[in-house]
Amino acid sequence: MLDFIIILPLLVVGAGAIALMLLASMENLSEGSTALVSIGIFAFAFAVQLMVSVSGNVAPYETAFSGMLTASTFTKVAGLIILACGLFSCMIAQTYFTQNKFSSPEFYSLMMFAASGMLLLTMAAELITLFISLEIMSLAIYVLVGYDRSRIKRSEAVLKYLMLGAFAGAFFTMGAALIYGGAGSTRFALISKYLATNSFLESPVLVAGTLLVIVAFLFKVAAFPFHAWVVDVYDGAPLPVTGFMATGVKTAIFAVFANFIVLDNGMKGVWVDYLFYVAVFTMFAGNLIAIGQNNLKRMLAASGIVHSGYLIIALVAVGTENFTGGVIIFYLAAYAAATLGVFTALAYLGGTDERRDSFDDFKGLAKVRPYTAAAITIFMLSMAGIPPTAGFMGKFYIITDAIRADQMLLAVLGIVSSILSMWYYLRLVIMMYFKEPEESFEVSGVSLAPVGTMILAVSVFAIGFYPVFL
Amino acid sequence: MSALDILLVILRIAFGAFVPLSFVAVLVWMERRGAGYFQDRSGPNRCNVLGFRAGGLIQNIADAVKLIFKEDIVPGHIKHKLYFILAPTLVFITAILSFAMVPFADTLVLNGKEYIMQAIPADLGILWFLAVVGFGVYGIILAGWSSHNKYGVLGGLRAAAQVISYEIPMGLALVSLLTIYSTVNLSEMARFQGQLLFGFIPMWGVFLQPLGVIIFIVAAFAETNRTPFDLAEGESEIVAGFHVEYSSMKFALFFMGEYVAMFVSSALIVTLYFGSYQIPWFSTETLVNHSKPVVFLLMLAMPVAAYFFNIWMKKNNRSQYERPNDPRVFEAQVYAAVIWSIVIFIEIIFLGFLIFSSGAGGARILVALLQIACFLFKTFLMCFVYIWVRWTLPRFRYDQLQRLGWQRLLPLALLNIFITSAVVVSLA
Amino acid sequence: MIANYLSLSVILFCFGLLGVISRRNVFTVFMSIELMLNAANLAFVALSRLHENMDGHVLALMVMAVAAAEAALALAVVILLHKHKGNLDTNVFSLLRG
Amino acid sequence: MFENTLSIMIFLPIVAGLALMVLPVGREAARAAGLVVAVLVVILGLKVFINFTGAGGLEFVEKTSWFAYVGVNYSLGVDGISLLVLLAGACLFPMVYLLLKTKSKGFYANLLLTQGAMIGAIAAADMVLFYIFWEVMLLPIFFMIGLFGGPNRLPATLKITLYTIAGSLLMLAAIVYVGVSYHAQAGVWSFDIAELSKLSLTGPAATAAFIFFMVAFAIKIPLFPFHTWLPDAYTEAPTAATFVLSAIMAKIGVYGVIRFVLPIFAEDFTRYALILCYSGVIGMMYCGIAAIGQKDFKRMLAFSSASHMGIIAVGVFCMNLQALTGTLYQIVAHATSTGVLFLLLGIIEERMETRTISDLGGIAYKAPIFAVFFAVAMLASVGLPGTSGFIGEFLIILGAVKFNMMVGVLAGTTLIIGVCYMLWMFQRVFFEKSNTRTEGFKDLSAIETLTILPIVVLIIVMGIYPQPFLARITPAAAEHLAAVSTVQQQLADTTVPVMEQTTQKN
Amino acid sequence: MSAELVLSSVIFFGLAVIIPVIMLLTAVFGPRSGGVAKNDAYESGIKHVVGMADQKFSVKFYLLAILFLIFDIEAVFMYPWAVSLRELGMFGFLEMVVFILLLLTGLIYILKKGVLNWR
Repeated sequence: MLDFIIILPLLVVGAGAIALMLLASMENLSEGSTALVSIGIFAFAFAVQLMVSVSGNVAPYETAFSGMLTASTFTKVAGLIILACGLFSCMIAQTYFTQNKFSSPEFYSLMMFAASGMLLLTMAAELITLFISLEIMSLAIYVLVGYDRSRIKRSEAVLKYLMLGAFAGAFFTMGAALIYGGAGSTRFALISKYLATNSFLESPVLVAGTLLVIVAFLFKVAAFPFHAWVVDVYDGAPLPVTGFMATGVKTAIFAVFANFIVLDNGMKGVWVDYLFYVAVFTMFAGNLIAIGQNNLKRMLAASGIVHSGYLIIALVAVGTENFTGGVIIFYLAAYAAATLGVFTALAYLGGTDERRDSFDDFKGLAKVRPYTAAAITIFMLSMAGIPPTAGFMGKFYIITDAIRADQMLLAVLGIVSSILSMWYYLRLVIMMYFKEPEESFEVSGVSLAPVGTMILAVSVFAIGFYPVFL
Repeated sequence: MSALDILLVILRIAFGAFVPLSFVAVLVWMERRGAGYFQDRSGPNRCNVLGFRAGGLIQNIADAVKLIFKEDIVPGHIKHKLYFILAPTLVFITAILSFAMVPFADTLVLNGKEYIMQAIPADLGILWFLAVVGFGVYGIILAGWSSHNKYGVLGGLRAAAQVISYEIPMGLALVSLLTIYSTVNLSEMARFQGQLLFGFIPMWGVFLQPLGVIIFIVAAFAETNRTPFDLAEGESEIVAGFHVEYSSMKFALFFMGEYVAMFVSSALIVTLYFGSYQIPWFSTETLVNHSKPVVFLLMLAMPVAAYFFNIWMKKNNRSQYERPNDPRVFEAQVYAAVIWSIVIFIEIIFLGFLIFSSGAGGARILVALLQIACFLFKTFLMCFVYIWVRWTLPRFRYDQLQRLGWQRLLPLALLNIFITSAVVVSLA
Repeated sequence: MIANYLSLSVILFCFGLLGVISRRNVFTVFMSIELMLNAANLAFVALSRLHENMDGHVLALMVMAVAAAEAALALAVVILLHKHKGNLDTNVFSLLRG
Repeated sequence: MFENTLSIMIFLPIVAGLALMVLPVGREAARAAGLVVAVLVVILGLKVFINFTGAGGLEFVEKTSWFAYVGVNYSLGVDGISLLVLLAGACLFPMVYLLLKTKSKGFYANLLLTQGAMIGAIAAADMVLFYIFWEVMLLPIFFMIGLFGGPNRLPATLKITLYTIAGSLLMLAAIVYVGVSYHAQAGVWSFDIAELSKLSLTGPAATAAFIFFMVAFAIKIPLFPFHTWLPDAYTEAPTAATFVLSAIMAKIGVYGVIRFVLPIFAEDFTRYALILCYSGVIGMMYCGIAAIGQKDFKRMLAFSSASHMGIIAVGVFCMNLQALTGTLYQIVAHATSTGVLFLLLGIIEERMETRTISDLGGIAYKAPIFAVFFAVAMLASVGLPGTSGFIGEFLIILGAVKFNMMVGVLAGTTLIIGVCYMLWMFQRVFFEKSNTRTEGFKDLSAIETLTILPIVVLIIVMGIYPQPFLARITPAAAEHLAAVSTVQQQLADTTVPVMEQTTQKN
Repeated sequence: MSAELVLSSVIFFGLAVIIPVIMLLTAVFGPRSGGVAKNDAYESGIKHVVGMADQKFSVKFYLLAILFLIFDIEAVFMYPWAVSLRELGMFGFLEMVVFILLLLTGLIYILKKGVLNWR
């Protein structure tokens, strides 16, 4: 029964998704109330997740469901982040659909399905579970990306995402097969046990398998050689989905990535050297792409690549003994808050059919809507890592970890990339503050997103000041 | 491998491959006779060889000859000739192959070695059937598509949609069956059905799965594209469906493929639900141990049966109107002579068996033959059901067809699984 | 014996990989991905036999399910795109350029 | 009340600034609020100054655990080194509110934020906390220049922002490195400055960290060759921002060097001190010479300020008691004198809407008080005896000579350049014939006079009677240098043979 | 794999393939007579073909294909479960109840959405 308590939030979200889906089919649920219901479900699941007591900082071997799932503070907080992301994404969606008319209750249902996949993913301690949750999440997200069928841009985005996602899925499957072949089990605990007695490098099957699995993960988080899709897909996806993808998916994948990479010291030792380069190239590639962008969503996507780079630094630096993942989770929380913040703001500023989407469209926002501009500035600063925001603390922890793991160079390169990223974050601030307004940024309809924006703006500081996760 | 092994392999394969083929003739004949019977028509009554019509069987030969000597047209507008030719071949091959795992007698033990009486002695069982039948859809779609004809495409699509729609209830009906049998191996299923329920009812699938058998049979009808589910060819709407552009032997392959499929699915229904080759209340061991009384009884029963058959034939095999020197009466007399000589021949063999039989080998072969006969008889009856239904029920409309599949059979099948598994778990 | 299975699996996987990379038609790409998944399935089942436990079988089943779901989605997307473009060459889809 | 003085000094302006941003307040009300807060901070600052015992070590300590994971504390404190800097940061701000009146609400809000962050940076006793305030300090400046600056403000804003953020992010790496090194040595996490100061780091990584620190501070000071942002930023920034930048922000850079680099990287510091000295001297010369040619008044003052920052930097790099004491002293002296100069310039700009030197003239006749104040500040800036600037610069040059004759001589000489252009400028602006523009220039009002007067008095008092100030800073400076001198000693022992070898080779 | 199995498989497959191929040989030996009408698509005697064969057809077929794919795979999940139900016992039963309920939910959704309403 204890096992079920661990997945209680998952059950809440999943049941909510199914219930919503059924209600949607009955056609007696209005658009607005669906959003509220889904927000409520996410909030409830969040509360449940908060109350679920998980014992301390747990090594990834403490397992539930006879080794299928793992539960630790790390997974718990990752779950919290995901649920919060879902909540705010629903807020975004609610506002977004006052200006874009293609929604239906299933949208929220799919959102919850994706969230349940993500929750499961954070806890996955076994290749089968991992694969299934990965696909639950991905499939729901694919549909969400292409939800607006009337616009070809969306369809192309979903095609691209689906193609590459399935490709990554194939990599993962093959990797899982090879790991299974090498270690004789799909359970992390048993694989780890196997590796404790057998040398990792002596088993070519295992090496190849872990390589493929890692490649799949890198695909999903848009790390260096596999980063090209992310800009297009984020651009093509509807705003709430982009927000959810950028934050929730990243959180989930990094959670499981961390759980996976700490399986064994020898294995980590082999891959860390390569992850080093991946991290560096990811950061710089992301920066180069971001600097060239004129479209805000594309810029955010590219900056997402950069943040993946930082998170990989954190991965490089995690210790297999006494793994807590605090640094990763903190950075993810900070990143999620800031990114979702920008997206909530965009939800009501974007206008019909996401009309305003480039830097130039936000000229003089500060004069017309000072609070929103201030909030966006806060988010930008957080992403850039300027104190006293959460983004800074996240970066600080990552650098601390990296240096502690004798990766001084990586830390410095991370900082250099941070300096580069300043360029495009400040560009928006400059547009908003230092240019004259050309339009009045009128927003129609009652919407939740401004509230969400403000909450997130506050939470950017709150996360920074009260690092309860660590 | 000993010579016996090779011999048995060849025999089994011959059975597996040619019984379905020869059943095509039987079925076509039966279809015609059935149509005549059910709809009060004459049936095939003209074709004859030297006045012998063999109850209409000669019509089949005429058909075959006609098809073989017809012009084989590949219309000019067809772009992919390979696919066009491949399609009927595929339909036929899958139909034949799907019979490979169906057992037609209990495991034959000769010289201490077990011979599984299937064409291919593997234990894939029902999975093989599902896989191969699923593959058959490709043939139909390919035919429709490569015909490059609106009717063809539509027919192919309909056929595909129908087949895949009914594959689900079929599969789910099987699931509940599998919970009972705990195996996918058809031989084991057949053996299971040799038991007795409460000591007096044969433990056939039909008694254990009354709901499942209905679902399965309905689905099997749809799978074989038989009326009332023959929308793929629905000649009133889409002329002939997927095979509208086919002629000659290519058409014949579709035709034969359909009948082979019908035979195989009948065989499968029998295997799954009607006790397979099991002769009710007589298990294989019982028969083997008491082979001599059994043979004796058979020897008694055969002339009796031949006698009554002859009376029936004499009554029916004559012209409908008064005719001097009715050639049909002469025909019937010849048939009676043939039947009696066959009976005598078999009686002699049985006598020989009674006198010279020493080991269990002969008894086992005899039992196997009996079981094969039983199996074929059951299958024959099942095929008759097919024909019965065909000439009784009108064709469904397409929406009715889909509604039946998805809204009735599928939930029913799920319910069936639920009930069955609940019972199985509570009994275990 | 297991080496043969594995080699076949890896070869199939590589074929799939090549297909994804080199082919233009969307369907071919998705079929190549399916091929990759099936290569993995082969490896799973073979290795399951090797290790004498069922994990591999289970994963293979799951992979099938997921492949089906993905194929379903892919079909939907392809129809959608075909509606928009009337063509299935990946080069045609160029509204978004990274 | 006492235990929280520093916190109040930090957060009173910050909270007030944020409140101003959010609340719908008028311009004048905002200015008044800003003034009240600034005065309150001055009072608190004076209290700190008076109650400071000078017993060595931190006083007014506040400490609360913050990020336990890496041992970051919210800890504040003042010691001899930071005291005067703090005083400058606390006391100079009311002038801005009193003298510059034409700004909007947001401007005052930003100014308040800047002040809070600056005091925070000075008072921080924890390295990470210092860094946070150090970064936060920049943001209001960014907005001040970007929103209220001159016509070419955008490039200037970007330049200063990217420069400083680049520097400070590198410093972050260095800070973390120091913290990690401490962890490695002590086994526990701490970013406490007092604790970290006990470290003495060597090796290539340490050198890298040292360089990062130095780059960050050199950009802030600004030290040659990291000064290129300065002329634009100073010129384009609104006067108040220029004032903040030159009077206080730059000093925090120097303060940072003394505070962090000196003790922790004693070895590297000693090794590169000479180079850094020359960098300071070259900066002095370069900026001094550049100042001569400027037509823009503000630009000229900017270069002048940068030039004098050079000598302050030299004072740090000389690593002896005189120089260090002089530096600390000069921090205040320069802050006051430059602050006054920029503010007076701001008044000229506000009233005559020009900054071109050739457009001005004869102000002294029209506005004698203004001219006198300007003169005093200017003289203090160039280091005339009797003003605060003299004491500081004298001590620094004394120390520099002791450290390296060449540096001393160059530094001394460069000061003379300063005298040249300053006096020349003064002559052109204040004496020559007045023109239509300067015709209507009114002298300072009573309030304005009263505002500047204390500072001018302070300049003179510090010039004549430096004892109370020196008494408070000297012990701290001495204590601070102790670490360096031992290292210096060791280094001297080891380097001599090396030098011998090289000479032999030659 | 026993030799017997291999042998029977090979022969049976061979037969299954050869029989239809032999039958197709009649195409080679059969009569041949060309003709314009024979080369046209058969349209029940309508002269000019109404619409093309490769025109788009109802999306319902695709939907059906997708639904089949999903439901069939779900059915595939049940086979191993069904075979080993006796060993799994109560736990296995409950798991499958959940599974079937989910499947039913999906089915209800599909039906309610009118995916299978053929008109």
